[in-house]
Parts: sequence; structure tokens; C-alpha cells
Amino acid sequence: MDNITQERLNQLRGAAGAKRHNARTVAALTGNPGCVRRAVLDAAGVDKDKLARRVGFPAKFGQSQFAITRGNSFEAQVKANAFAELITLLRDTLGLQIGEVGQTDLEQVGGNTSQEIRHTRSRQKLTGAMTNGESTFFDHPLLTLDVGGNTVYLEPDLVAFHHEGVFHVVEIKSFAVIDDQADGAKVAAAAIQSAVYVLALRRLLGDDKVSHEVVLVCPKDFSNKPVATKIDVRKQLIVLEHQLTRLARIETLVDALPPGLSLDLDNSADDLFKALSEIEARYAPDCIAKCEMAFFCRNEARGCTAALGISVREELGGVETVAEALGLADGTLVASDDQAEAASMLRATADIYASAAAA
Amino acid sequence: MTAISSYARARAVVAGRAFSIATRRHVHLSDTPLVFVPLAMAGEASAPLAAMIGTQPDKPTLLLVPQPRNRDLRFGFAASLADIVLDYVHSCSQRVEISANEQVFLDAPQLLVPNAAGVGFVKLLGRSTRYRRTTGPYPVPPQVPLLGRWLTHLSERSEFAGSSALLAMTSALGMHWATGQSALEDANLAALLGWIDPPDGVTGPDAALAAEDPLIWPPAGPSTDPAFDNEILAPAIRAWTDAATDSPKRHRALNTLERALRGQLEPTWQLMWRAIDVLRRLPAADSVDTRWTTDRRDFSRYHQYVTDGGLPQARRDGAVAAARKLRNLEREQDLYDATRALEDPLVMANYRITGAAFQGTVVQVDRDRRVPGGKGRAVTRPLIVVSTTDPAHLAISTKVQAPTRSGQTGTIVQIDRQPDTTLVTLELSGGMTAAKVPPPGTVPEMDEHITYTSAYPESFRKVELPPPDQTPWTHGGPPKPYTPTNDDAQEVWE
Amino acid sequence: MLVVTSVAEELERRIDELRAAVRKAVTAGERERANALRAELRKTERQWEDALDELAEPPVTTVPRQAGPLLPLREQVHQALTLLGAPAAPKLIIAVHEAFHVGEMVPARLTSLRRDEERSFRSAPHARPYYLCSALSADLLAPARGLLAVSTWAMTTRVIGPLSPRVDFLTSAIRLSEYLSRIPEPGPAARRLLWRFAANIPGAAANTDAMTPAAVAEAADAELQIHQDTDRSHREAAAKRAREQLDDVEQLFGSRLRSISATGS
Amino acid sequence: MTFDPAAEAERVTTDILADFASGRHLGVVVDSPPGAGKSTLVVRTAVSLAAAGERLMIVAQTNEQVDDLTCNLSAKLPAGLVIGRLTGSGHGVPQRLAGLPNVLVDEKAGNLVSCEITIATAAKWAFVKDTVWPWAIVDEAYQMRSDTLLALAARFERALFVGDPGQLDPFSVVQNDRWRGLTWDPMQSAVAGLLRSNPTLPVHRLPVSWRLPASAEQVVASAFYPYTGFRTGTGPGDRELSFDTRAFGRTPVDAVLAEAATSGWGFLELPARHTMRTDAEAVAAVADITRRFLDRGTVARSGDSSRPVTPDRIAVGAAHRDQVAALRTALADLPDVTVDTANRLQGREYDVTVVLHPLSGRRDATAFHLEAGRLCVLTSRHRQACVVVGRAGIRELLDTHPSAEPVHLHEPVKFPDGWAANQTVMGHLEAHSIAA
Repeated sequence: MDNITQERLNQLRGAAGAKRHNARTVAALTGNPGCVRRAVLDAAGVDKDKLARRVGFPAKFGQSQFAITRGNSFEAQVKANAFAELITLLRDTLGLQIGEVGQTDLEQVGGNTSQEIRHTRSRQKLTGAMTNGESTFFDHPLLTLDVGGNTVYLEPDLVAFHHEGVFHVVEIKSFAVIDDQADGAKVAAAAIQSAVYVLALRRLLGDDKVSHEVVLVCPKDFSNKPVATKIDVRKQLIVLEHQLTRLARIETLVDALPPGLSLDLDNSADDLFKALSEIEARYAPDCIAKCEMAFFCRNEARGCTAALGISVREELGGVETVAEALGLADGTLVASDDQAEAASMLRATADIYASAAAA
Repeated sequence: MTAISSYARARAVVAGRAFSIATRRHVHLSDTPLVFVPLAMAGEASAPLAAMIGTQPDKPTLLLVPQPRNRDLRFGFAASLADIVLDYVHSCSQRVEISANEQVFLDAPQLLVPNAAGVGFVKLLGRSTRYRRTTGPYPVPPQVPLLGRWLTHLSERSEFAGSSALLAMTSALGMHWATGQSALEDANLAALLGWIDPPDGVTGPDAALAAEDPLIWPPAGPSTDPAFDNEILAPAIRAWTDAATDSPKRHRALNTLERALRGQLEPTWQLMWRAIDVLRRLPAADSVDTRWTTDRRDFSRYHQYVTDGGLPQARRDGAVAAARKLRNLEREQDLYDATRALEDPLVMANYRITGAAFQGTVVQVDRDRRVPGGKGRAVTRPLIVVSTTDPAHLAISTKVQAPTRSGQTGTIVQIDRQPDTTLVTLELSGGMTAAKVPPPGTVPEMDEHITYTSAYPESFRKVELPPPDQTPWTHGGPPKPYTPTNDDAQEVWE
Repeated sequence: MLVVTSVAEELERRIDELRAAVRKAVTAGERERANALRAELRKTERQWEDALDELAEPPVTTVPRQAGPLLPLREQVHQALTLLGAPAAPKLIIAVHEAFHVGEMVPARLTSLRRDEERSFRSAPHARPYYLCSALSADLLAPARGLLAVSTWAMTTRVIGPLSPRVDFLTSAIRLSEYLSRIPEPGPAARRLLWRFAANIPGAAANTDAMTPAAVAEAADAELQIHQDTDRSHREAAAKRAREQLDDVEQLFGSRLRSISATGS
Repeated sequence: MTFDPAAEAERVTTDILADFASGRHLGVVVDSPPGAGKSTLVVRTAVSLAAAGERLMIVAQTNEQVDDLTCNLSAKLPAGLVIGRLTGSGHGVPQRLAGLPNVLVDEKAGNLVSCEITIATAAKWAFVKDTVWPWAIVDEAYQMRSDTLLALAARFERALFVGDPGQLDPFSVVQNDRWRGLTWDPMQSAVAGLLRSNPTLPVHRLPVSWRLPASAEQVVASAFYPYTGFRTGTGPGDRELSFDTRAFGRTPVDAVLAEAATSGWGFLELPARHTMRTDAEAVAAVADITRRFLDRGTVARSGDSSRPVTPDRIAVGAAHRDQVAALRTALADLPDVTVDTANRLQGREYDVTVVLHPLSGRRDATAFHLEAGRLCVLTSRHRQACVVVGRAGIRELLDTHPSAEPVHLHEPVKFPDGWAANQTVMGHLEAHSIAA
């Protein structure tokens, strides 16, 4: 993006260091692409979690240490003993050849964990793999992806290179696959996240070098035994690429903001509150599960039909506020021409509700 | 969402309290429901942590697993839970009646959990226990696999529209009241009930807001508040694990755990019983009993099956089982939707708004009208005209019925839309006896206030499916019959 | 007595308050406050424990969970590594130890172990018959993440090329099988350990009951044949570089990354 | 080399017949893009089998489809052969079939044993017992649910499954994920299930759409048949609309007619607004356009044959029933114009279609609105031109659509993706857009 925009964004963020995108936040671009507030805050690298707290609406998704422990120990387990369990799994799911067991550790470079060094090395090793075929498993490679003009570092759990000349992203998650089924929302989240990695890999190695089939590794049933399932992420890739190209529009969004707008976390809660209100949000109830700002936006959206759920808004004739809807329904509000149909529908609903409730 | 519930939500926002979307109760409530509030450990697939269970508000039993990662302790939990559930199941199988020449118990188990996730927990717990072996590797107490079958039975039954065998309280309340918040937020039992039945002097929205503070209202489970996990549960579990067996330290640790978990469960336990009272205040709809009979029959059949030593439910449906189940689910869904509307004007209201039904006044009756019938001879086909202000989007020749006159079908002959009213002309057939002149009362009278709907229960003809062992090639051929394997039993639960 | 009880109750109340307070602080994101409260909470909990100890009848003397270790830790690790015959991660070393000996190993102490060994070597090189050292990554000759080795092993054994982890896994499997077939009554723990290998070697064993050490060794060797030569040449080249380029300390504990240019492979 | 549609289509058809008749496969699947001669294939296959003395059963989905097929068959059937039309109880004899000499109509399969060809709806077939036919043809197989096929699969030994994968999937009133990922998931389409259980069955594709004009080839193929595509039988300029009367002034309606006449596509863009589904303005616009086509004396030329576009050659399509109700009222004076939902327009063909865009005036797009099959049906019924009416802002709506569909393990990803297909179609329509 152009420098002016970058400048505006830095100014908006203020003193605090920029919070970098990661696979999860990039994936979130597809979650509510219509929300200007989220787009701007993410582009500016504002710490939404802190911000939400400062304005008095803390997000409520803390993580239980039990879940974290479980996640880590499961990944450690499937990778233990030179990927012993993974090798067995991938021999089945990807048809790895018996000779394909080579492994390269990219989590650190000779004790050095700086992102630049790790990325350079990851690049060398991954591009090298296609020529020398030394390694099949690349542990925690560090990839980059251009997100709205910023370089974002991404770190998949594992990338597997197959002798048939394609790389496969391997995602290790600790939610269970029970009788070959898993929580659709969790799988969807894993899929879009993996798609981000696939995209980053493709930008590095070329589209035909990276499979659109990622391998999801989860605990089987109620055991710790891992099971691998291939997931086709073509749809996720379509959406993701579309939203990434749309990020260019961040410039127009930023231009639209009042000059001097600042979300510096050191500002008073009041100022932050006011400043936030200047940036338009697109609140829907399911934001609560997805976005740190949700409770702030929900409070703001109180009295709007959208806060009751998008299908409710639809049922209420797409009218903006609850007051309007009821006003039109009981006739105390005069319908503008473009509200005429909504009004008559709402009046009918009100009449019928009254007659039925009376019965 | 429907137009009615959406409108009611809007009203609720302004009024600060929930609005009715049903005038009658459409779920059955047993005199002694088994209320079950489970908690699970985060990050694990159905690792029970604790539960409060019982049939009486003042006598809950608290079960807990001091170290949920310990497999034996989990099965200990399952065993104690089994004792309670199986006793309850047994108590339901005491009195029988003979209906449609089969033995049907007069009672059936009814399990009430706080929310949809609770139903999911029951399903998983059933799945994780029903294949356990009582001998060989990893043996478990005999009642555990039995528990698994019953929990599985209940959760499968709960997939049927109108079944009350296993209810999520949030859904039970949600089908009778609309709140001023989103359906997503209604999944919080405390919040939902806060809108429907707020404590004195508190408005719905405030009650709902308070319900979101885990310190005031702990989550209704099965997942716990992360802060509780990290700050209280984890240290308590560690204390218990580190303490030597039978040491005073361990006893104390157990007490701490018990106090902490009781504190998380009790509020929801109270909510559950409050919710039950709220629901009991509504008069039950007529067909609630009929549907409960279906639940009882299903229970009786499965009870018999278990007694005869049938195998545990398969992991997944085979092709034929799946097709049959889908058909049954669809049949019960249609039946349920239609009957609910016939029995409850507020439910019917949804059909009136979409124009699939209409309510109005009879303004014209041609009672003795006769037309040539199929085999040449004349048949009685009265014409009536109903004047309505409802949208009434019905195509000509659509068949409709009146809730009050189930035996009789009307066919839309003409719809005449006038500025202030719509005149619907109907040709009636059936419900008039064979007499040339319909006996009085069999045809709607002038000025009668009447509702007609195009959505009414229709007789289903049951499709015969091939027996599983003759599954055709189009569906992968006959499946291997399910036989329990060692894997089932050895599948380590940790 | 009574007094003490009331004290305990008082403390109990306080503990509940503190717990609530901590959670409030956490949800509000007030980290410092939360930590302060936590500290006080733990203190109060200790006081409570003490108060109750006074109440409690003299605690039943409980038997220590495990008999104390018979050998010093480094000896035990050395034993495990010698059995495996290849560089191994702490997790595996612990598993091996617990499969054949009493007494548990604390992972934390294992990680510090390597540092102690390095310190001791630097202060008095070659003073001990062996040191527990690092395995070296073949390309950078830097310490390979999380792998322990024995200083007396040949450099070719201690350097890790791309294929080496699998090769070492198979080698260890073979040595473990042989060991098991030698000892009269391998316990369940030992068999469980072998199974963890067998389960991931093609053709090693259908299931736990059917598993025989001989078959496992045979299957492992079959796959080993496929990787061995490439791996050996790789390791030898790297070992040569190590001997030429590294000083004594580095040869045992690896070279720190010097410059990014060194990352070329 | 140049593409000879007729020859190509003939080649594929003979392949199909040979493949099926060879008896080497229990099943043969034929995917057919819109108007690629599906029913011609069905008739031809049936006739050739019957003529060869084989007995076969034909399965279609609706009574209307069954009666259409019966008529076509009866016309093509060699003398001496008889079609048995098996009807539901109380269905009576469809008057269309009453006069046909070589058609027997009966409620009982037992009374039709003498017939070489027996034809009925899938629903009816599910109740037939005992008899087994050596051959079966299943028409519109993608609109049939897998559990329906299960109920009647025992009736035949081998079957030809013909259908259009681009149209709407079958649906159910119940929502239940318990069968997700199973190859025999009863909720999926019969063909989807069939192929998952029998991955080796041959799948043929009819390569040529005889219905769609050349102007529709690129957009419809790329939006709805992304991995297979198809060609149109006619080339650029082979189809053309002309008007007897000239447009007076340059009203948007006439402008969009002109655009449609020359390019085969027209998009009348109403000012952006969030509306009720039954957006009165949009409904009026659709009605005006339809009426205008008739008032202007539209003539449709295909090759060198021309004919006037009469009311029965025009269809008006929408997504929701209430929209259709509103449109019918608005077009009450033109009873011969077909006005219906996408579901009921499946498999139909017209010269001109006028469509109310499913996303017009919507604030949020639901899965229903985005379903690829729905848009595919609406934009692929025409021989000449398709005019779409919609509010401005559909593109933005798509861009800001949150993608949150759950993903189920072992469930094949279905293409085209509705969201992507909508993007493609809108992208195309913008080039033919006229502001109202």
C-alpha cells in the first residue's frame, strides 16, 4: 500500500508496536469482510484485545490451560521419535514411498530463531527439496505472505514433500475425529488456516508445486492415536485470494477516516470510545465468537435489528432499527416510499400476532 | 427464525422482557424428569469433569473426576452415573399398557440438559462407553456399557422432531418465547431465562448481561470458564494429584475440588428447575401426549431389545438404516410442524403471514350444492366464501383444512382481492356423512370465525426398503454386519 | 481447637474471595494485579493447609511413591542411551529408563544436565570417562534440537543428516528388540515401549499381543537397509567437516551459528 | 481443426449407447449441460433397447417429466411396441396420453407386464415389488435423492443415469449431519452417491448445448461447469432477436431489450436499495420487460428459420415463492407466460427468459441465495436471450459475504462454489448493464 496510507495507519495505532498478522488473522479476512472497523484495525496492527479492554468491553475468549496443554502434547506426540507416527499415517494417506523419511528442522537455525534467518533457510530448503529430494518433512518452516502490502510471517506445523513433486501442508489439531466425523466449524477453521499456508507456499514455489489437498491430523475417537484426513481447500483458496486482492481497498477506507483519528492505547477510554465510533462496524451476533471487538460493537448495535441476527433483520423487512420496525408495524411511524412494502408486511405481522396472541 | 418470532424479538427489545411465540406447551414434561448438568474438561473429547444429576430439585447428586486425564477415574465416574441413570430407566419400566398389540411402558425416561452442547455431551459419553468390555483388556464395571447404550438411545431419539426423551432446556424454552437478543445469545440458559423470568426488579437485558459474567453465572457447561480452569481448577487438580493417596492433603484437595465444582454447577442446577416451573405453567398442547406415547413406545422397544441382549448401536448408519432414518425423521418433522400449527394460533400465525393459511369470517354458504361426481351420480360439495385480511397467497385448487374441522377438506376455487379484504371461495368435501343434505354443524355457518391452512398432516405411505443384507450395488452392496471387535474395547479413553 | 477451626474457616472465606478477585483481574486483563492477588492466594492457601494440619490427626506416614534412584541421573541417561545406541530425545530416554528401572526421571533435570556436562567439560576437558553431549546437525554442525548423545560415540553416530532421525529410530528399535529378547521377563512397560516402535515400522507386528522382538528387529532392519547407505555417506561427510572445523568443545556440544552465510547447505 | 458440434455429439451418443448396451457396466452416468439433448438421448436409448426386444423401465422425477417422456417415446416407438405408463393411485389418465395408441396407463405394474417399456415417477417406482427389469433409464438423476434410488434400485439390473449436475440439488426438511461423509449419505443426489460407492463407473458428458446461444457458452460454462465445460451447437450470429416495432424514445426497458437482442444478455440495474424480497419496483420492472418483449413483436431467428416470440415462449424466473406470487399478479394479464421458481423451471426451455436476481435488494446472502444450481437454472433456460433484473450492489454484497460454512470430513467438495459462480455471472452481466 502507499506510504500515505501506511502513515495514516501508524498514526492511528499510535505508540504501541504493530500487532502482526498471522495465519489466524489472515484467515479472519474471510470471516466478516464487510466490517470496515476490523479491516482498519487489523491493517493498522492495533492490539484489538487490549483496545477492547481499554474501552471496557473485554473479549471473552480466554483459553483454558487444559486445552493448550492438550494441543501441545498431541503435536509433540505425533512428531516424536523422528515423526514415527506421522510417517506411518502419511504412508497411508499420501502414499509416501518407504524411502521418503528425510527430515529438516526449520524451527531454529543452529540455535538461532530470528524470523529473517529462519525464513531465508526455509526458502533455501523448500526450493532445494524439489531438486535434491533430500527431505520429505519440513518441521515448522517459516513462510511469508504479502497481506495488503505488509509481509506477514506464517508458520505451518509441518510441510511434507511428496516424490510426485508436490508439497502438502500438514495441520495438526487436537480436536477429536470420532467415527470419521469432526466438528464442522473446527474443521472449517483448520481448512481456511491451512489454505493460508498453501497460498504462501504457492507464492514461493509455484501453484502446481503445492497441493490443494492438505492433511489434517487429529486424535482418533477418544484415544491419542492420530488419524489423518485429506481436506480439499480449493474453495477456501478462491475466497482467500479474492479477499487478499480486495485488501487494496484499505486505502479508500483509510482516506474516509476523519483526519488525526487516533487509537493510541494511552489515550483516555473516552477518546478511544469516540475514535472507535468513527470507524464503521458491521456487527452480527456471530462476531462474538470471532472478534475481540465484538462486545463493544454489540453494545453499539443495541436497538438495531442486526443485533438480533441477520435472519431476524430480514424478517423485519430489512429495517435498520427495532424502533423503526415497531413504529411501522403499529403505524405510529409514517413509512417512506421505499419502506412501503416493509411497512405493510410489518403491519400484517403485528395484526396477526395480536389476533393470535389474544386467542 | 420466523416472521412471528422476529417480530416478538423486536417487541422484547423494547419491553425488556421475552414475548410468547406459543400459547401452549409443545414439549412433554415428566413428573420426575432426570435433570443432568455435565461439565467436561477443556481440550479433551468428552472427558467428564463433574456433573449434577437428580430427579428432585433439593436432592442433586454431585459426581466428579478429581483427575479427568486418568482413565480409571473417568470410568469410575461413568459407573456412578450409570447407577443413577439405570435406576431411573428401571423405574420407568414398572407399569405397562398394551397398545396396538404391543407392550408399552406407561413411563419413559426424560433427560433434561441445559443446552445443545449438553445433548452433544450425552451423545459422546454414550459413544465412549457403549463398546466398553467388562472383561479382557481395560475391563469396566458391567453397568458402564449399558449406560452407553441408553445415553445413545436417548440422543438418537432426540433427533426426532417432537420427541421429549432428551431435551436441551434452551431449545425447549426457545420454542415458546422470543427474547430481545439473538438466537446465538439464547444458547446461554441464564441469559435466556433472564429474559423470560427475570428476578424481581431486574429487566431482561440486565439479567442477560449479568448472565454473561462467569463470576455471577458460571457457564451452563459442558465447557467451563477458562479463567476458572486456570485459576481454580488446575491448582486444585494438581493439589489432588500431588497429594499421597489417603493423605489428609488429598482429602482436603478433594474437598476443595468439590467445593469449586459445586459452585460451578449449583447455579445451573437451580436454573434448570426454574425453567421447568416456567414451562409447566403453560397448558400442554393436545398432541404432546400422542408424541410422548411415541417416545414411550420407542423406549419400550429398545428396553426389550436390550433385555434380549441386542448389540450396542453401530458407529454409523448403514445405507438402509440411514435411508429409513431419514424418512422417519422427515415424517415426524412434517407431522410435528403441521400439528403444532393446528393446535396453537401463535404457531399458525406464521403460516398466516406467509399466506399458507388464512383466518377470517364465513360470509357466504351454499350448503346443499351438489355436483356430478366420479361415477356419474351427484355428490355434495358445499361452497363457502371466507372474508379475510390475511395475505392468503394460495394458488387456485390448493387443498386446505380447518383446525376445527379435521375431517373436511376445502379446495380453493377463487380468490377475489378487494381493497380492504380478500374473499376466498372454497369447495368443501368430506366430514358431512353420506346424507344428501349435510347434517347441521358439518358445514361452517355464516359469520363463523374460521382458519384454513394448506399445511396439515397428511397420511404417509411408508416406502419399503431392501433388507440391509440386500443393499443394492448402487449403495455399495451389503455391509459387513457389525460385530464388536477388540478395538472397540481397547480404544483407550485418555 | 475451636479457635483453630474458626481460623481455618476465616482463611477459607478469604481464599474464596481471593479466587474470585484473581478471575476478575484476569478477565479485565489486569496482569500485575492478577499476579499480586495470586501470590497472596497461594500464601493464604499455605496458611490454610498449616491451620488444617494442626487440626488433622498426625498424618498417616505415606510410603514414598517410588524408591529413590539407585544411580546418579547421568549414569541412568548414559545407560538408556547406550541401550538405544543412537542420539535420543529426553522423552524417549525417560521412557526407556522407566521401562527397565524403578525411579522416575524429571524432564527438567535432563535439560539442565546437558549444560552441566558442557560446563564440566570446559572446566576440565576429558576429565570424565564420558560426557553426555549434543548430537550435531549435519549441515550447520550446530546442536540438533533436543537430542542427547554420548561423547564416546563416533562422530558419524553423533551427526544428524536428513535421514538420520529415521535411521536412528530403526537402529534403536533393533537394539531394543535384541535387549528384550535377552532379558528373561520383559515387563509390560518394556513391551509397551517396544510397541511404540513396532506400531510405526511396516510389517513389524499386527498388534501388541502378536508382537515378537525378533519380528520387530527383522522389519526394522528391512527398512533400515533402504536408508542406510545414503545416510552413512551423508554422516561421514559431515563428521569429516566437524573434525576439521570444530574445536574440542564444539565437537561435543556443537558450534553456535556464526553467520547467515553458514546456512547454505 | 474446426469443431463440428453435430458430429461430436453423435460420436459421444454412440459411445454412450455402446457402453450401456455392452452390459460391461452395471451403471453408466451421463452428465448433460443445459439443453444438450438429454431427453433425446433417453428416448433414443429406450427405443433402441425396446426395438432389440429388451424390456426396460424408465424413472423420472415428476409426473410432468414422465408424461413429456411418454409423449416423445410414443412418437418414436416402432409399431407393435407398447409403453406402460404407471401412475399413482387417483392420478387418473393424463389427457395428454389419453389419445396415444401405443400407451397403456394403469395404477398397477402387474397390468403392464406386457409392455416393452414401463415408465413412472421415482416415487411410484418405490412401491413396485418383485418384478425386476434387465434395463433401466433414470432421468434427471441429479434431482433424485440417494435414498429414493435405494428404494427402487432392486427393480433393475443395470441402469443409465442421465442428468444435469449443474442444477439444484435435492433437499430435505430435516437438518442432520449424522450421515455426513458416508458414501451412502441419503441426502445427497442419487448420482453423487452412486459414483462414491462405484468410483469406476463410466461417466460420459454430452458435449453440446443445442439450447443455449453462443453468447451463453463462455459465462455459463465457466460459472457452472468449471472443470468440464461445454460448447454450444450454434455459433455467433446464428441466433438473433429482432423487433417488428421500433422503440419509441430510449427508455431503460427498450435499452435492455436492445442489449439482449444483440448480445443475448441484459441486466437492468435498479438503484441500490435494501428491499423486501417482493421488491415492488423490481417486480414491476420484470413485468414491464416481459410485456415489452411481446408489445414490440419480438421475432426469434435461429439459423434461417424465424418465429415470433409468443407468450408461451417466455419464462419469468425468481428464487422465492412469494416473489413468484407477486410476479404472477403483476403478469395476470399474460396467463401464457410461465412464471415460476428456479426449482420448477428445471429442465424447461424458452426463447427468452426474464429473471429477478436472487440477490437483488438483499442485505445478506444466505446459502439458499448463493446456491449455484439456482442461478444456473435461471440463467440457462433460454435459446435467445436472458434478461436479469436486480438492484445495484450485488457485487459488493458478494465481496462482503462472510464465508463460514462448516467443513465435513470425507465429504467431496461440491463445485461450482455458489459464491464464485455468482461472482462470475455478475462479472459478466455488468458488461450488459443498463441503469434503470
